[in-house]
Amino acid sequence: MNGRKGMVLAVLMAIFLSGTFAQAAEPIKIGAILSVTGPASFLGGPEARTLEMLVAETNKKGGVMGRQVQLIIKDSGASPEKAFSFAKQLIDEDKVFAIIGPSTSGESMKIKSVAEEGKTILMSCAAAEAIVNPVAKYVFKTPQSDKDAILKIFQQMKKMKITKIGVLSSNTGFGGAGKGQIEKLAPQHGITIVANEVYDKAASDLTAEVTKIKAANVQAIVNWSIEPAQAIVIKNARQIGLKIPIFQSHGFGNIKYVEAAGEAAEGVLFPAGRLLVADVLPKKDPQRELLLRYKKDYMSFCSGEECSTFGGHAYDAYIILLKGIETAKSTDKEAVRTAIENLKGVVGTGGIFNFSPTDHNGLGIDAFEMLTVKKGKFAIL
Amino acid sequence: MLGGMTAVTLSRFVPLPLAILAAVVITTIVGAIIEIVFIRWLHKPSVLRMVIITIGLSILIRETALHIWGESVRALPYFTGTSVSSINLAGVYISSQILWVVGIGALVVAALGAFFNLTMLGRQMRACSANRDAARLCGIDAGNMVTLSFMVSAAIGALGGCIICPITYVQYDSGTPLAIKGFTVAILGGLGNSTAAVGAGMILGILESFSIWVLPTAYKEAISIAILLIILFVKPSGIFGSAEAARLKEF
Amino acid sequence: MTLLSVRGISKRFGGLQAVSDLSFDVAAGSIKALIGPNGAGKTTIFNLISGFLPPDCGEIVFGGAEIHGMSSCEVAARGMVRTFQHIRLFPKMTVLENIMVGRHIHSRAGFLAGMLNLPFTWGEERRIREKSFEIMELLGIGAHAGTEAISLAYGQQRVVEVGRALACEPKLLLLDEPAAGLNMRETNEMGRLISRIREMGVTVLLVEHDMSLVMKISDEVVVVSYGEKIAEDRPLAIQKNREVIRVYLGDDA
Amino acid sequence: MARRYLPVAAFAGLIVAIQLATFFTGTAYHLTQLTMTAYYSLVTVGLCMLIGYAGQISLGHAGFFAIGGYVTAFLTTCNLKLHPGVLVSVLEKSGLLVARSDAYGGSLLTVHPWPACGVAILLAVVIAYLVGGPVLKLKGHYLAMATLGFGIIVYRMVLGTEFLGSADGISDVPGFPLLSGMLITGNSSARVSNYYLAWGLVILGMVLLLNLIHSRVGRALAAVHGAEDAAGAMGIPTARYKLNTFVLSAVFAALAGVLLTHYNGGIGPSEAGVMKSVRYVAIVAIGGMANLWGALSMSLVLNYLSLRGYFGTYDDAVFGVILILIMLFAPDGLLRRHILSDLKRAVSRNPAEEEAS
Repeated sequence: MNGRKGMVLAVLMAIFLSGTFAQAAEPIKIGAILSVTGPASFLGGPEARTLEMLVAETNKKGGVMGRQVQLIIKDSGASPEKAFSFAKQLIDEDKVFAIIGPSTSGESMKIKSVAEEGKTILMSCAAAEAIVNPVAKYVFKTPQSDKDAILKIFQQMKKMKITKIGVLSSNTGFGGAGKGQIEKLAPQHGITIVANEVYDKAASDLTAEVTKIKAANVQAIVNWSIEPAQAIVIKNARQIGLKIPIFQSHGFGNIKYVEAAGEAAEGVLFPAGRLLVADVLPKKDPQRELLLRYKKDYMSFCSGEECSTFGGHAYDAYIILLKGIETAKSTDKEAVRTAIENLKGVVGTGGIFNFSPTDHNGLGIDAFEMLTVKKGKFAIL
Repeated sequence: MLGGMTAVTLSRFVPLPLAILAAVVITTIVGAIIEIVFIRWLHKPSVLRMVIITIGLSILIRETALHIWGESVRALPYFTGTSVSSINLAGVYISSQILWVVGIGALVVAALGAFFNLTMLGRQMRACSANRDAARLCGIDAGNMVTLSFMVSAAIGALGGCIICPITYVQYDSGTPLAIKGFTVAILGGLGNSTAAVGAGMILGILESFSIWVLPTAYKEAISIAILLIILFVKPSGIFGSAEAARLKEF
Repeated sequence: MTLLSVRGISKRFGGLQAVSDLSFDVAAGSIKALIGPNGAGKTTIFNLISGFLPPDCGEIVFGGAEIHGMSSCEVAARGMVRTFQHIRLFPKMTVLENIMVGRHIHSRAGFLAGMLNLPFTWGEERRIREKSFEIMELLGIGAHAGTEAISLAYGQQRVVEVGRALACEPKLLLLDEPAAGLNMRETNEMGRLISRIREMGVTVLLVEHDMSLVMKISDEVVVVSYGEKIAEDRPLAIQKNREVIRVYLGDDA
Repeated sequence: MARRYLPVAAFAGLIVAIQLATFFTGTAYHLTQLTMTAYYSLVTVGLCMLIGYAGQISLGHAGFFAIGGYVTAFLTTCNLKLHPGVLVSVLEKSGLLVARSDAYGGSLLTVHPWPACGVAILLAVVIAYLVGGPVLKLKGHYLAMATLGFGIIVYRMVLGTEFLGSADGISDVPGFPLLSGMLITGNSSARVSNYYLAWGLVILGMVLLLNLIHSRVGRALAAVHGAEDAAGAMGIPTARYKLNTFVLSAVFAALAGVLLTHYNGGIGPSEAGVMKSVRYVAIVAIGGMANLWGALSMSLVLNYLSLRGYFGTYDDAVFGVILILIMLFAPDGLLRRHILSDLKRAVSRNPAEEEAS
């Protein structure tokens, strides 16, 4: 009996020891839970490719603190139950240093508590405010907040003297969160919502919806979605002869939607990070250099594919992590977490990040620039 | 979906009409290959088996498309005019592409009708659907007929994908909802009746569009399914079909 | 005493009048045969009586209660059980299991009792099994208890089907062409079996083509042609009935 | 009797062996996915009962899973403090509500998981009866499409309903307290107990279903499956039996939905998706349609591999391919009953051939 116990102990010791010995040479493991396939693949696809690109770059340069980075990408297909399973797996089994992702708010919300329990840094690439509010110790997010985007739109509306608006949103987390924030913030800015429509994220024709809005006699339309439907909204609106300004969310930041909407996209207004207009940014803009580099690198890495803001979220998540490691000068999860929480002035694709213990997003309204579409290209208003 | 995607890819290299034609041909061939590889050699497969195989195939095609074309959304240019130009018909604004869709749809229905009623091949195909064994006794190769029907439906599907995708765009997973809607319409009109199917399609479209005035828009897609269920419960032969015809197709 | 009374039932399929205004009675304890040329509507009549099809009009009274419009299982629960012209044994089940299914209406364990394996079901199962073996012994198929039913010879499959129906302990047994596909010896055995069933107190109504069998065992015969009754009498009288002869042999006879 | 329960005992032994193996190799983290697998297996065996034994296909069982999961998730996270009223105070006095605080210090008043679970199952039963009645009258591809349609409607409803979280689903679902002070939760500390609990439930479910199959009802179902008209002629109420089996399998699915939602701490619309339903059917098909043990073992293997991400971005494709291959080459399933005899025959033939050559 004693002998057997001893043997088990010895085996366990061996496992433990081999673990610690290997530590020095072992790579830093970073997990990523992204919806590369499934309904949110337009987010997860660019994110995964961006991370692969960045990790290859880091490793070519000799890694971080002398250690290589090992990226473990898990495709969740936007299913929360898989995200849950993968988060557990990455934390308990792979013992990753941090997790980047998930791509969608629903998944992020579900593994928020898993990251907390596992004391592992989670850098969410999803936008919902609820991910960092209430603040969870280990959970950060890189996309700009809906709230700031809406405030930016309202500032613009004030300039254009718009007070009556119609709101369209898709039935996704993104759409729902945006709609909620608009409803909450509009009265504070003297704006009335006279029409409010929710449509299916897979909708292929929204003529009925825009007709309803037209009937409500509004001064502008605000559409909040990240799906292809946002191109359909503007097309259908123009087709029924609606000529009022159309505001889109920062989710419009993909040139493909402009291409898809064709001529109808001309003059659409939307707040977005500066990635989309990197080449026309003033020379002294602090983000310009990084943005141009990301654009170029991504295009060469993905054989000609344009980068999108979504990939940018993963880009930011990764560089913030590395910055955290460099600042903390260690790969101790706790130390890095504290370091990230106190990072200031990190230049990313989404803006300049200033974290604090009460702000795990680090971006403000100045992360947005009001953009429009001119001749099929994004331009600063 | 396959048709639309192929057309989009090809339209980069060749002019639009040629690209669409090529896409239809390619999809037709794919349809034939699928039938020959997966269906033809099965000996008297049960309906359940066929249904499950078809579902498996649709998943497979979708996933293959994902890995070929990626997740991004594509669209063909408008055949005439642009996305904002529209034609004013008595105060109603209609995109020119809609007219293309309606026009080509009518043409296809007319062509199908002519095919089934006027050509020998069409009549043979109808004979097979009514009674496979009897048709075989009359010297009709039922296997070839099934392949042919797969090809025809694949071709029409591809053509539909091409003409609709300037409006709705096409993505790797845009096929499945359309398939279900298509099945609903086919049941509604009575299986094997293309003219009634068009009528049923219009009814369904109108019901769906009007539903958003009563129900939240997000439920719009559920409406067509609910209609499908109700039709199945109440009158499985379809609103335009006769009970006798349905009994012939009992499996 | 009349066990089954059919009063003026009709059934129309589209343009075809399959059964029109048909009436006859079956006396308790008798064997009655229903005959007629091919396509006369005999199986349709069986389907109407046994609840597989609802009649368009008319009444069917069984054991004093109106049963037209009831489903086949309700009719069976009242003690009228049928067999099929084309043998419908349960595939992938042994002879014993097939016959045990026949005990369904005489047992009561439901979904919950079955899942929980409640003690009362044990005794019930045992009784079902005993009764089934009893019936198999009676029919002389006890040796095949563990054989898959549909792997038996055709004649034995017929016996199993009759056994399955007997397991229901019916008051009235409807046999749809019990001798179809059987050879001479098997047909004779089937005849003896039917007579024995009657001796057990079960009333029998059968559809049959084999005239010698019908004439040998039945007490009374009903002849139908094109869905109408043209004669109802004792076998000997039927054999001499001009109308019947005309229907069977054509106008020349 | 012994023959019926011997595999159950063997399976229970396997479950214990797996746990011990993970314990001694220090790989207890496998238990998380295995626990999730257990709940999915519950759906699978219920569906196997319906497809294999009652002969009715359902392509909408993820709908029932989602009904269970969403109802319990909604009831146990909806903060009733924000909606005070007579009903709420009555419920509170009757002890059906529970006051708790969430992970970030906010205080909540929600429905207790037990009554929530009860409501979820009850709702699933009611919906199954309402849907099953007319649906099960259909046959062949009509039945397949109707059940598929039901699944899509549920999917669309949860996706389009704001209080169910739309595309985000519902998060922060609390653990499910059992009588013994055990908690159904995904926390690593409760990993082993949850593993045994989940598989214990599966084994219980298997025993119930095996009993049913070998009972009078099971025999009647087999009869209905084999020759429906003859079964009716034997006095078996075929429609009611099919409906009851449908409801039974819906209860299995809903219960799995409830418990997995508490385990995961949330649920999203993907659980209601068509792919999920197809996946359950695929597993039953590989398992051999009318083979509970086949369905269970295939569910164990495939769900586990899928949840661990072995199939990568080919996850859905894998199940699609499996479905096609099974239906093409082995419509009776891989694990059909005579596989052993097939193997024996193959083995006994081989030496003979070798000798001959």
